[in-house]
Amino acid sequence: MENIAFLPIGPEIIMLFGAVLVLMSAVALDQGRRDWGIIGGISLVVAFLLSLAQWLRLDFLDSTAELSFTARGVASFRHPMVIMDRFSAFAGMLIYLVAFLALVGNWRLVTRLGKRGAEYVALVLLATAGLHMMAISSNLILLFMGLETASIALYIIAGFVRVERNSDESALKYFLLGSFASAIFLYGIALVYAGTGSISIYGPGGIIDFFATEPVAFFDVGILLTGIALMIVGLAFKISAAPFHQWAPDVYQGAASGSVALMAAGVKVAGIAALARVLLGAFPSRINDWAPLIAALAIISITLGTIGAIGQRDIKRMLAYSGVAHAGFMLTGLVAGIDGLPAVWFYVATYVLQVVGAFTIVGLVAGVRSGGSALDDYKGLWVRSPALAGSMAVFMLGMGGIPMFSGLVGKVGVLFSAEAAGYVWLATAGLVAAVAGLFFYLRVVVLMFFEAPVMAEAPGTATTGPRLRGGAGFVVVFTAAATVLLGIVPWPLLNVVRNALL
Amino acid sequence: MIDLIWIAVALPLLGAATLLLFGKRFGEPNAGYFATALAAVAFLVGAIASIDFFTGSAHAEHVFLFTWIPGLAIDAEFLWDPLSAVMTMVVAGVGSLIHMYSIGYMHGDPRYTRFFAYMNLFLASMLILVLGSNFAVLFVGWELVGLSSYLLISFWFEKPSAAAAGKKAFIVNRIGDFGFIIALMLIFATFGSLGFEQVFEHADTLLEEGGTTVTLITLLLLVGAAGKSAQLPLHVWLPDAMEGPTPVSALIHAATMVTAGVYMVARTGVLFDLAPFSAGVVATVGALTAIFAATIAIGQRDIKRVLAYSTISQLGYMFMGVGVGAYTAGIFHLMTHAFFKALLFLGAGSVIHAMADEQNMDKMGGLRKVMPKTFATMAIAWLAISGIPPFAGFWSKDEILAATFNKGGFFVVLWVVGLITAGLTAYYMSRLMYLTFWGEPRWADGVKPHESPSLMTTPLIVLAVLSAVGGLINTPWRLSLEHFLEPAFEAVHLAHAPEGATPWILAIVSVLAGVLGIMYANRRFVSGELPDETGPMWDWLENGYYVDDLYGKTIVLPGKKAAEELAFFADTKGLDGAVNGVGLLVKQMAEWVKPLQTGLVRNYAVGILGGAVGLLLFILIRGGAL
Amino acid sequence: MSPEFVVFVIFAIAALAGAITLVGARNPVYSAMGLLLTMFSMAVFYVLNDAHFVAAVQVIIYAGAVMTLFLFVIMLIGVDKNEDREEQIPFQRPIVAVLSGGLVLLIVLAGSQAWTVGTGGGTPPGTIENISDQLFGTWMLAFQATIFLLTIAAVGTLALARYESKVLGPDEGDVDVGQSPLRGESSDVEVDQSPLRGESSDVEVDQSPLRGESSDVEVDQSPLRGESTAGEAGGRGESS
Amino acid sequence: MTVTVAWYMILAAVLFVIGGAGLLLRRNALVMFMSIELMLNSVNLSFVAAGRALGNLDGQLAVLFVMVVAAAEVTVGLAIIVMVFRKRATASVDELSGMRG
Amino acid sequence: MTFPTLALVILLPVLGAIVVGLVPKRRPELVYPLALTMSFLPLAAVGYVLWEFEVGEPGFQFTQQVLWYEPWDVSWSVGVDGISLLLLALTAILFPISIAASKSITKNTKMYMIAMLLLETGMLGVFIALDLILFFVFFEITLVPMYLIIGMWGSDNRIYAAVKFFLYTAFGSALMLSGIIWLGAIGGTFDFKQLLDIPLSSSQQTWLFFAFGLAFAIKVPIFPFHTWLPDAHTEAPTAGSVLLAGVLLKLGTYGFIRFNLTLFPDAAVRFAPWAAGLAVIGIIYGAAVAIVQPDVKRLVAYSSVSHLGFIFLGIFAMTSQGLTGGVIQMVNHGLSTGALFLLIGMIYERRHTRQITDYGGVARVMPVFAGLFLFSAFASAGLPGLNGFVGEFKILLGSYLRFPVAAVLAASGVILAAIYLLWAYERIFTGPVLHKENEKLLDLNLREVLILAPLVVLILFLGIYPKPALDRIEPAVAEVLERLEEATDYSVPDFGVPEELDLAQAGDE
Repeated sequence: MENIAFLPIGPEIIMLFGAVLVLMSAVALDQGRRDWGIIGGISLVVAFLLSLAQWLRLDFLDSTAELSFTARGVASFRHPMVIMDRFSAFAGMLIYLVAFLALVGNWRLVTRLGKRGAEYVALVLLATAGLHMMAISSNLILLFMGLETASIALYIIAGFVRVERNSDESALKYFLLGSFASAIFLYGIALVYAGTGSISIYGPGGIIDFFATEPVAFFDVGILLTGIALMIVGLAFKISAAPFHQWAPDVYQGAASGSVALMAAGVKVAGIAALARVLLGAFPSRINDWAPLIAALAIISITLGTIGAIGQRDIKRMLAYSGVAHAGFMLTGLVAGIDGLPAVWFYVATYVLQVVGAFTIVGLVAGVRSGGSALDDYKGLWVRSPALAGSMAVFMLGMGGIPMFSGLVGKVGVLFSAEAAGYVWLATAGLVAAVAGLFFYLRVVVLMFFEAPVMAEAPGTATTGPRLRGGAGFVVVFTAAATVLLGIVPWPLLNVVRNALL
Repeated sequence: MIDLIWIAVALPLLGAATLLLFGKRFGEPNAGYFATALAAVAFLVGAIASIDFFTGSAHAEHVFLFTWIPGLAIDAEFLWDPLSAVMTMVVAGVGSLIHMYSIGYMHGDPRYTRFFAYMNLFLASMLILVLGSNFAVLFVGWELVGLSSYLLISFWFEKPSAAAAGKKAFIVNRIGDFGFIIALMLIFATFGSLGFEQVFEHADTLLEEGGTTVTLITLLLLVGAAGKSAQLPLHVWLPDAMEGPTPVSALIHAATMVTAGVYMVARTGVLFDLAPFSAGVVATVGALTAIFAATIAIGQRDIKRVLAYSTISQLGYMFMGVGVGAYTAGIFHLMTHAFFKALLFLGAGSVIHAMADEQNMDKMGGLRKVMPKTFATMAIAWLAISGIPPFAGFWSKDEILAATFNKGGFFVVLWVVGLITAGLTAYYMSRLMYLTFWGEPRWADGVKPHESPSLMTTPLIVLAVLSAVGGLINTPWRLSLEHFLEPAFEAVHLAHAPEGATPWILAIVSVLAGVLGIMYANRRFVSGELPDETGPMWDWLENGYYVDDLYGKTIVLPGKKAAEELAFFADTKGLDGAVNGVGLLVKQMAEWVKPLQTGLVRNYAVGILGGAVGLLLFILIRGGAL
Repeated sequence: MSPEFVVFVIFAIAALAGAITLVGARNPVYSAMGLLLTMFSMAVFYVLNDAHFVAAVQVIIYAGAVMTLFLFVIMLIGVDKNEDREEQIPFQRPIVAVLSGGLVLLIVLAGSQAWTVGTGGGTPPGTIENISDQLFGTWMLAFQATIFLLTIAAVGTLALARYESKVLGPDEGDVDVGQSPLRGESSDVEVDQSPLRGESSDVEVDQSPLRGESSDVEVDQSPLRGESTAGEAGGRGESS
Repeated sequence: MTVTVAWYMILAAVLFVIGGAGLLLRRNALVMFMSIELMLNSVNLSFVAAGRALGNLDGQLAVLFVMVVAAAEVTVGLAIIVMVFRKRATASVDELSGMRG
Repeated sequence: MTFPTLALVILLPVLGAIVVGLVPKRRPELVYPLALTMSFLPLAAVGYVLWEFEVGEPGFQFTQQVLWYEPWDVSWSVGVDGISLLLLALTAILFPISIAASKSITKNTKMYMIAMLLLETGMLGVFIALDLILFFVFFEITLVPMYLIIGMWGSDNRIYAAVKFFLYTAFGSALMLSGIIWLGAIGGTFDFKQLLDIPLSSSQQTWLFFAFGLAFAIKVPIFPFHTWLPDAHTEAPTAGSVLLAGVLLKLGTYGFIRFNLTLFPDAAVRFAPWAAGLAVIGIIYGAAVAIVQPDVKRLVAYSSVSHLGFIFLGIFAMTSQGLTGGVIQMVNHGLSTGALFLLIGMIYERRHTRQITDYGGVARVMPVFAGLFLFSAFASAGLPGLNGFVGEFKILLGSYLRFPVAAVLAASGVILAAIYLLWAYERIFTGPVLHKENEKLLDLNLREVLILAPLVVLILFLGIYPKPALDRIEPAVAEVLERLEEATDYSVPDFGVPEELDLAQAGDE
C-alpha cells in the first residue's frame, strides 16, 4: 500500500462509492424517499474537495513532477497510469463543480423521474468520474476508457426520459456517432502507439521520453501525424468542434433539458483537458504540425457555430451551436501551445459556468424533462420573472463577450495567446464572427426584455413565470454571480489557471 | 472714456437680455422707453468718446476686453478710430430714433417687448460689428446682425411669408458668410492672425500687390459683403425682408445692417488697395446692382418694395464708391443714405400705419393733406435721394460719381451707369411720391388715414433735418468728414474728386439727371390718373427680372431634389441597404447552412469522416509526410 | 512462402470477405455472420502475433458473447429480413466511396515508410502469465477502472430497456407530453420542493436572497393589497 | 515472403475503413453498430501487430481493455436500439430525423 | 498611493445604481429623485477633478496604476489630461440633465435609472482609461445599457434600432479588440504610456490604424458608417438620444485623438488626407440629407453626422488649431445637440409625434419652447457668441492650414446647417397653427426650463469665454502634436509669416 497514493484517484473512488450507494439506497429506501439525492450531492462535493486537496497537496511536493498512482519507486511498473498535477487537479475541481451544479440545478428532473432518479444520479456520478479520468490519465488507453465511460453514461442519459418524443432519437444519434468518433479516436491511439512505441504519455519509455531521447527525424512521421490527427478528430467530436459538431444540436434538443447541462459543460471541460493533455502533454514538440490543424478547426467551428446558431428557433439548439463556436474559441487558445493553456482554462471555466446556468434556466422555462425549448417561450420573460430574465441576459451577454462579464476576459485571453503565437488572422476572424454571434445572443435578450409576453388563456397566469428558487435558483444565481464577478475581477481565477499547467 | 466704449455695446445687450427674460414685467410702453433710452445712452457714449477725434487730438485706440479664442490669437477687443466712431454714431443715432418711432408704431402688438429686445440685440450686434478690432469680432457682429435681422424679419412669424423671408435672408447671408469665412481662413493662413492692425500692418510685406492671394482674399470678402449688402447676385433676400415691421426695414434693411458690407470693404481698404482687380470688381458689382435694382424699383407697386430696391440700388453706389477707392465718399453716402432712407422708410411706415397696413401704392394717393408732417419730411428725403442740392444725397452721390469718373478708363462706363441710375432713382422716387401723396384718394373702403402721433413724427422731423443738412459736413469746400476719417484711412490711397472745373460739370450733369427724372415723373403722374403699367416689361420689372424664380428653378429645387435622392435613395437604399444587406446575408447564410443539418445520422457521420479525411490530408501535407 | 504468409493471406481474405458481407448483406443476420467471420480471422491473426491470451478472449467474449447478443437482439426485434437497399440520401454512396478510398490511401501512404518505430523481435509472447503480470501490475488501475463501464452498462441497460407500463415515477401526474410542457412543469414546482430542501444545507442558505425576489413578485401581483393599506392609512388619518 | 507488421497494419486500415463505410451506408442501426464493432476489431489488430513490432505487450493489454469497452458499449447500444424499436417499430436510422436544421 | 479620485468618479454611478436598485418596489416614486440625486455625485467628483486640475501642465494628472495581471501587463491605469478632462465634465453634466429629463419614463423606471447610471460609469471610464484593455472594457460596456435604453424605452422601431446599433458598433469594436490584443502582444504591455515607446513597423501601424480606426469611425460615425446613427437616435428615448449624441459619439473621436494619432503616428499622417476627405463628405452629406428629413429627430441625427465630420476634419488636420477646435467642438456638439434632443423630447411627450408636418405654428402656443429651440439651433449652426462657433472656427482655420480644399468645402457646411435648421424651425414653429392638436400645447414648465438652463448657460459661456476650456485642452493637444512631429516627418504647416510675426504661436503662450 505504501507505493500507492490514493489521492490522485480519490475522486473516482468517491464517485464509484457514491454511485453504488445511491443505487443501493434507492433499493433499500421506501418509494418516494429520495435521501440518496444527498448522497449524490455529497459525493460530488467531496470529490470536488479532494480535487482541491490535490491542488493544495501539490504545493508541498518537491517538484511539480507527476505524482502517480503506481509509478513511484516501483521498478516493475513501467508506466504511470494516472498523473496528479495542477492541471488534473484544476480539471477535477471544475468537472465536479460543473457536475454538482448541473445536478442540483436540474434537481426537478430527478424528482420527476421518481424511482428512476436514483439510476439517473448514479449515471451522472459515473459519467463525471469518466470525465475526470480523461483529465488525469497518463495512459492513452485509460484516457479512452474514461472517455467511453463518460460517453456511454451520457448516451443513456440522453435517452433517459423515454416518453419524450425525441429522446430516443437523441440517444441513438449520440450513441452511433459517439461510438464512431470513439473508434476513430482509438485508431489514433493505436497509430500513436505504433509511431512512438508507447501508450503512456509520462514515465520512462513514455511518449515524452521517446521525443526526449530519440532524434525526432529518426522515423518517418507519417503514422504519428495520422495518429495525432485521428485523436484530434475523436476529441474534437467530444467538444463538438466543427465539422464534428452536427450531433450536438440534435442531441441537446432531444435530451431532457435538465440533463443537457452536464453534456454541454462537463464534456467540454473533459474534452479540452484531454486534448490539452494529448497535444500539449504528449506532443509539445510537434506543435508546428498540429497547431495549424487546431487553428483550422477553430475557425471552422467559430464560423459554422455562429452561422448555425443564427438560424435557430429553439434555444437548446441555439446553445448547442453557440457551444460549437465556443469550442472554436477554446481551440484558438490551444494553438499557442502551453502558453495558451491558462487562457484556455479560464475560457473553459467561465464558459461552462455560463452554459450550466443557461441550461438551468432552459430547464426552468421549458421544463426539465422536455425535449424542446422554443425561443418564443422567452418572450416577455422580463415581465414574468425579472430575476430569471436578468440572469439569462447575463449568460447571453457573457457568452457574447461583452465587457463586465467573464466571457470577454476569456476571449481576450485566448485571442491574446493566439495573436502572440502569430495567429492574428484567426483572432480577427474569430472576433468578427463573435459579433455575428451577438446577433443571436441579443435576440434572446430582445425576446426577454423588449417583447411583450405571450398571454396565456387565463389572465392571471401570464404574469407569473417560472421562479428562481430551490436548487435551480442557487445554481442560476451562483453561475450568474460568477459570470459577473469573474468579468469584473477575473484576476484571482487568472492567477489560479496560470498554475494549472501540465 | 474710450476704455468704456464697451458700455455702448453692453447697454443694448443688457437691454435685450432683460427684455427677453423679464419683458412681461415692463409692459407695453415701458419696454419701448427702456430700450430707446438704452439706445440713446449708447449713442451718447459713442458721441462723447468721439469728441477727441473732432479736435484731432486722438489716435485710434484698442480696447481690450478679454481673451476670446486663445490659439487663434483672437481677443475680444474693440477698435476705436474715426471710422468706427462715425459708424457708431450713425448706427446708434439712427437706431435711437427708430427705437423711438417704434414705440408708437408697434403699439398694440402682442409681442411688443420682444420687438424691443430684438431691436436692442440688433443695436448691440451692429455695434460689435463696427467696433471689432479684428476680423473675428467683426464676424461675430456680422453674424449676430444676421440673427437679429432674421428674428425681426420673421417677427410676425404667423405669416408664412414673413417666416420664409427671415429664413431666406439668413440663408442668403450665410452664402455670403461662406465666402467671408474662406477669406478669413486665407487671411489667417497668410498672417497667422486676424487682427486688423496686424494684418494691415504686414499686408504690403506679406502680400504682393495684385497677387493671387490678396485678390482671392478680397474677392471672397466681397462675396461676404455682397451677401450682407444685398449686392448682385445675392440681393434677393432684401425685397422679401420687407415682410418685417417697417421700423426694422428702416433700421436694418436701409440704414445700418445692409451697409455693413460697405463698412467692411472700407475697413479692409488696405487689402483692396493691394488688389486693384478686386476693387474694380467691387465697383462694377456696385454699379450693376445700382442700375439693376433701380430699374426694378420702377415697376414695384408695394411702397416698401420700391424702397427696398432703392436701398439695393443706393448700396450699389456705395460699393461703387469704395470700389474706386473713394472710401470717404462711400462712408459719406452710407451716412446720408442712413438719414434719408430711414426717413423714407419711417415715412412709408407712417403711411402704411395710417392706411391700415395697406402697402400697395395703387390704393393710396392724395395723402398730402391728411398727413402733412409725413409728407413734408418725406419730400425732403425724396429730394435728397434724387440728388437735388443742397440736400444730403446730392453731396455724397456726387462725390462718388466724381471719384468714379476721375478714375478714368473703364470706370467712366461705371460713371455713366451711375448717372443713368441717378436719373432712374429720381424717377421712381417721384413716382412713389406722386402715387402716394398726390392725385385723388384711391383708398380702400373704410380706411381713414390720419397723421401719426408725435412719437412717430418726431423722429421723422429729426431725420428730415439731417437729410436736409447732413450733406454739408462734407462739401467740396469743407471736407470735414474726410479729414475726420483720415486717420482711419492713413494706409490707403484715397481716391479724390477731380480738381478744377470738372467737378462742377459733373455735379451739374448729375443734378440734371435727377431733375430729368423728376420732370418725367411729373409729366407722367401729375394728372392723378394711374398710367397703364401692364405688359410683359412691367411684369419683368415688378418681379425683379424673375431672379427669384431662376434661383428657385436652378438651385433650390434641384438642390432639394438632390438631397432627397441622397437621403431616400443613396442613404436609405444604398448605404443603409448595404449594412442591412450584410445582416441579411448572415441570416441567409444561416438558412443555407440549415439544410446541411439534415437530422440524418449518416449525413452527420459523413461530416465526421470527411472532417477526419480533411484533417489527415492537411496534417500530412503540412508535415511533409506525403 | 512461409506458413505465416499462407495463413495470413487466407484469413485476410476471410476477414475482408466477412467485413464486406457485414456491409453488403441485405439481411442483418448475414451481416452478423460476416462480422463473426472477421472476428474469428482476427483471433487467428492474434495468434500469429503471439497474442495467445488475447486471441482466446477474442473468441470467447467477442465471437462468443457479443455476437450472440447481437444475433439475439436481431431476432428479438425482428429485423431478420431483407432490407430495401435503395439509398435515400443523395450522393451518399459516391461520397462514402471517395472518403473511404481517401482515408485508406492516406493511412497507407502515411505509413508507407515505417509503420512502427520498433524493429520487431524480442516480444514476450502474450501468454496468460505475461499478460497477468502486466494486467495486475502496470495496468491494474485500468483494470479497476473497467468497473465504471460495467456498472454503467448494468445500470444503463436497466434504465433504458426496462419495460414499464408507467415510465415515470408515481408522483407524476401528467403524461401528456407534447402539449404544454411549460404549464405542466410550473404546476409541479410546488410538489418538487420538499426533497430539494432536505438535500443540502448550502442550497438552503443560498436561497435567501431569492426569497426576497419571490415575495416581491407576490406583492406586485396583488395591487389590491397596496390599496387596502392606503385605505387604512387614510382611515387612520380621519380617525385621528 | 515474410509477413511484416505493415501487412497487418494495412489490413487493419482497410477493415477500419470498411467498417466506417458500413456505418455510412447502412441504415439499420444494428448493422451500423456492427460496423463500429468491426472498426474496433481492426484497431485491435493494429494494436497487436504494432505491439509485436515494438516488442512490448502494451498493445495486447490495450486490446483487452478495448474489448471491455466494446462489451459495455454493446450492452448499452443494444439497449438503446431496443428502446428505439419499441417506440417506433423500426431500426432504420433514416426514420429518426425528427430533429434537424 | 494618492487618493484614487478617478476610481471614485467611476464608482459613484455604480454606487448610485446600487442605491437605486435597493429602492423597494412599493416605493416607485422614490426612484426618480434618488437617481437624480445620485447622478449629482459623479458630477461633484468631476467638479473636484476640474478644480484640482493643474492648468497648463502637459501630461496626465490624477494618474493611478495598479497592476492587475502581470503576464499580460494589464493594469488599472487611469489619468486625465486636458482632452479627457473636458469630455469627463461634459459627461458628468449631461447625465443629471438626462436623468432629470426622464420623468416621462414610467415603465420599469428602476431598471431604466440603473441602466443610465451604469452607462455613466462606462462613459466616464472611457475617458480616464489609460490601459487599452481597460479602455476597451469601458468602450464596449456602454453598449449594453444603451442597448437596453433604446430597446426597452424607445419608440416604435426600437428593436431594429437597438440591435443595429449594438451589432454595428460591436463589429467595429471586435476589430479594435483584435488590434488591441495584437498591439499588446507586440509590445508586451497594454499600458498606453508604455506602448507609446514601442516602435511599430509601417505595415503594423497601417493594420492597427485601421483596426482601431474602424471601431472609432463607426462610433463617430464617419460618413459611410453612419447609418446606425439616425435609427438609434430617432428610436431612443430622449435621454438616450441626448447621451448618444452628447457623449457616445465622442468616444470615437476621442479614440482617434488618444490612440490613432499617438500610437500610430506614421499611419495617421499617411491617411490623414483620406480621413479629411471622408470628413468633408460627411459634413456635406450629413447636412444635405438632414435638409429633407421628415422626422425632426432624424434631422438632428443627420446634423450630428455633419458636425462630427467637422470634428473629424479638425482632428486629422493635425494642427494645433484644428485639434483644439475638434476637442472643444466635441463638448459644444454635446451641449447644443443635447439641448435640441431634449427639446424635441419635450414636445414629443406632448404630441407623440416627431413628424415635422404634424407641427406648424408652435411658436405661438409655446413661445419659450420656440425660443430655446431656436437658441439651440443657432448654437448648433455655429452662430458666433454661442459655443458652436468657437470650435467650428478653430477647426476651419486650423484645417485650412493643412487641407485648404477640404476646409473650403467644409465651410459650405455652415450654409447647409442654416438651411436645415431654419427650414425645420420654419415648418415647426412658424406660420399659422395647422393642427387642432397643437392649439392647446402647454409651454415648457419650470422643471423643463431648469433642465435646459445649465445647457443654455454653458452654451453661452463657452461661446463668449471659452478660454478656460481651451487653456486646458491646449497643452494636451500640444503633446499629441509633439509626438506626431517626433515620430514622423510631419511638421506644423508653414504660416507664411516671418517668425517674429507668428502671432498665432505667440498667442499660445
